[in-house]
Amino acid sequence: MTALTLTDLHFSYPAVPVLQGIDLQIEPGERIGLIGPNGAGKTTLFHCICGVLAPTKGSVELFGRPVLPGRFHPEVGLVFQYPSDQIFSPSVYDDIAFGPLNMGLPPEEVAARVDQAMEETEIAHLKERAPHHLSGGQKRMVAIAGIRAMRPQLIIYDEPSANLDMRARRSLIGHICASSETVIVSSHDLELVLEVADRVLLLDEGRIVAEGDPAVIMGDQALMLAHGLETPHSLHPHAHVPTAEPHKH
Amino acid sequence: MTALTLTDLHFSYPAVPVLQGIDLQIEPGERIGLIGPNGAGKTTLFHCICGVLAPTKGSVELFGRPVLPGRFHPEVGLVFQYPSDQIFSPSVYDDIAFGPLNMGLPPEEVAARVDQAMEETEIAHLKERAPHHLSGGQKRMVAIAGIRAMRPQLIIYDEPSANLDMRARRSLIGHICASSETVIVSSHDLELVLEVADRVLLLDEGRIVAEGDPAVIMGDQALMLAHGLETPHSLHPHAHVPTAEPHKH
Amino acid sequence: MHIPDGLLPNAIMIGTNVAAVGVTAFALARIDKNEQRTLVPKASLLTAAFFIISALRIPMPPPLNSVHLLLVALMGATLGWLTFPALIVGLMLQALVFGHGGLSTLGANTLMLGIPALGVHFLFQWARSRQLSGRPLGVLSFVGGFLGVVIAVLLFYGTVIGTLPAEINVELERQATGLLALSHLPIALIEGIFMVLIVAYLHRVQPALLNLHPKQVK
Amino acid sequence: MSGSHLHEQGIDTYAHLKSPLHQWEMRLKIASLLLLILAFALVETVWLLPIMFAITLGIYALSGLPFAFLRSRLTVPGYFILALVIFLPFVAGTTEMATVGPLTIREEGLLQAGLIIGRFFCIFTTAIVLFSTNTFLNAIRALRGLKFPDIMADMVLLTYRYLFEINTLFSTIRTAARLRGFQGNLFAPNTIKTVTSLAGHLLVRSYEQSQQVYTAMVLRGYGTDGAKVYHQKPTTADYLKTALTLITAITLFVLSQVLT
Repeated sequence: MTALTLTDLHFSYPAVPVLQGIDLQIEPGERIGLIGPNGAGKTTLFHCICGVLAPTKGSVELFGRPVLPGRFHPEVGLVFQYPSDQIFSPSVYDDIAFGPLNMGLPPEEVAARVDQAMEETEIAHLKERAPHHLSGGQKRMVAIAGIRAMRPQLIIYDEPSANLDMRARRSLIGHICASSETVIVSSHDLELVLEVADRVLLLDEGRIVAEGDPAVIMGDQALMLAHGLETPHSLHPHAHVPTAEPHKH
Repeated sequence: MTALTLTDLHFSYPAVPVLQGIDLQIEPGERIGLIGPNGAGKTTLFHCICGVLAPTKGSVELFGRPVLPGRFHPEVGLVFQYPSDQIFSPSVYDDIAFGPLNMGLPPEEVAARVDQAMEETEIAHLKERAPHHLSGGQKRMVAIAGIRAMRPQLIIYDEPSANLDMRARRSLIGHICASSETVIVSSHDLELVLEVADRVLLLDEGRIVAEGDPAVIMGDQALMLAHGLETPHSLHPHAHVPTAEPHKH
Repeated sequence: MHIPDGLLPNAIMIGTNVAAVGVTAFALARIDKNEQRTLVPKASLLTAAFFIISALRIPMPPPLNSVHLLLVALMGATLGWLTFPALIVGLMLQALVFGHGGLSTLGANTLMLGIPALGVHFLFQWARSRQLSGRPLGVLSFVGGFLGVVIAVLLFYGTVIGTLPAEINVELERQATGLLALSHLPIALIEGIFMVLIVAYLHRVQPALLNLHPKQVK
Repeated sequence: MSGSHLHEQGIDTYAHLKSPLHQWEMRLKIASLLLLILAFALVETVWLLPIMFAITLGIYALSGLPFAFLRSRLTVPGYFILALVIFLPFVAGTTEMATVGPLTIREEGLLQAGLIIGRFFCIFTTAIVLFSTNTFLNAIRALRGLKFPDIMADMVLLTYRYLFEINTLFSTIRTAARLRGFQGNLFAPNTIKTVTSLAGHLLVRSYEQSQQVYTAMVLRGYGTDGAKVYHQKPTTADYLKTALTLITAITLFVLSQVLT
């Protein structure tokens, strides 16, 4: 059984095609990196996988069961790009308990899950704090804990390192690498993708235009350039980046 | 005459020291990179330079004249981290015209400046658009145009590449490198700092702990690590990054 | 719940507009000019947020099916006197951009929501002076939220029914107004509970929001 | 639980046509049409309704706005006012006109209902012409020229600007809540609590953003009073249109006083 199977997935807004036929299989435990320019369809893809959007054509199957749009699927968790879009409760504890409570779990189970999620993300000391007063790195971890407490088998991270400083980014990378769930990470931070992903997908204009070993795909300068991307420096040690293009006046 | 002179600059919130004695001279036309962990005091420093915050001690001098807190100083422009906070008018044109109008310029001059700023940032086609319909990269350029239309001699960019995809980031780098103003760029994107800066400052805990040639400062692994930073990959071609630290459970 | 164009007789239409403009001018005059500027973005973005929240439908049992929050109490507690300019701006946008409400009845609609909001503002000022928190603040919030709706509803139906031709039986008018107000009791209850919870939320997360009151011109 | 769906279509869609109403200097147009609206609102006799309709429809036809647009804007508020006055012919008045089953239609009530609906139609339609024959931004600019206080104009612009942004934010937060199992069920005990958290969060975020916005505005000279608003100079045609409208409004007012 695959963790995720997408079959001929299409999604369009009226007159605007976004996803144009995506076929994909992800094995349980795999860590997938998703790269591509803004507007390639990454967020739409995630919303289809989570059942927020109904595909206009094709299907989404999660651990052998179809994803029904509009239904609650606790087996998949989405970590939003901006943690403030995701954390809204008046305390860290309340926020992490939100998902488990909605799952209808008994109170002891909720408490146990919250405690474990806080421990995994190393934020137990923030328990009573208002999320609004935390640093960017702490908010990110609270958002992740809120997802983890639902014990999803697939976690999707949308630009997880955005607005993090290096310490927070490093601990995020550590966290993702240490977790055993199936993971999809979309990021413009290609060095991060290189560190966490087993396999990389290049999405552009609603299609997967390349997939394979991260070092191979991201090391392919011609391919990367053709889709508005740049080879990460760590794969490209000798030639220095072109200095900025001459600016037109 | 220097572009910017900071003398023993201090700033504290009640009982919380943020800037703890900053001395700095920037020459006209220099491009400065400012690096350091979150909470180092970067944004506070910028607000002192622009006259939004009054230093608790020390002074700020801009092109030979003291910065008076609370006054309008069109000779310095600050590009915010989140463009949506900065583009506050309902249309792109109105937004860019806001600064020049407040400078009391005659209408033809305002129009000429807006047109020029839009041309420099290549957004003339967005003139009539509503800001909330723009992409992240377009918003960034509109925010920059709104600053440029005031013709500041010093432009400060706070995390300019945050949330940009690579195409937008590349054109931003081109834009910064092509401009002739004095520039300060603060960023966690060290590769960007390496590309645009002549000189780099490392700020931590409200003090400048190191300054000098970007490649030398950012290439100093021990120094960088001590302040929660990592040497950028392009300066560090042979040793691969340590794989993520083992995660504590 | 908006009084549409065309409904009000001359005297009421002119009177409410004059009164609303007067109260707004008074509200603005109480704030010194520099303070006004700092308050403009706050009041504007909060007005936008109130606008969005008030459009939210909260599910209810039939026959109501869903209700909208009126938010008058919350506006009063956060914006104080600025509720009046905020209401004029919000209602103007509502009339112009979305075609709800009316232009000639802007004053009447502003007063209908602004009067209870201002009442709640005074209630909260008293609470601040007593440094109320916890349960007493909760009780006060509930009373504010509940009465906010009741007063606004009474003003609305009072105006609508009271301004209709005098040939209608006075006793019937009074009964109809009471009955209609009574049918809004569930909404008032919901709004009271909402007010308790949101005041607790803001108190914890961003107390400055409950204390936006500008310095007054001496 | 569902939220608002803000639609921008309508407001500036027809702002760039070239009708006599589009080409009327904004300050004069606003002042004239507002006076006309006032004259409509002050009419207290049904006998003037045909004249009012003629004036209103004439203006609408001149504006070049499609009638389908008027219909789409009228629907919701139209039903609303209908619901408010529908009972009038049955309860108000003493002169019985006809009997429908158990109900008696009375003349005074019928006339009153007609008057209210007529006034509503004319005011509403004229307001649509007033604000759809130019961009919203130009209308606000012109309002400043008519001594509408700056502070209020600034508030209108900022509220309008951030309305859409905050709406997007709200729907994002609601999606996040749904993805963590929030159904918005009436009978789920946490529904009202969650709605409150979402609303509170939105207010806190808006408040925090407003502080950034304020800083950004000050850094670009907000409050320096340096800005001047420039208006185009009215032409003879502008003055003619204005005079014509004013005469119409005054005539209507006088007639209404005489007839009442």
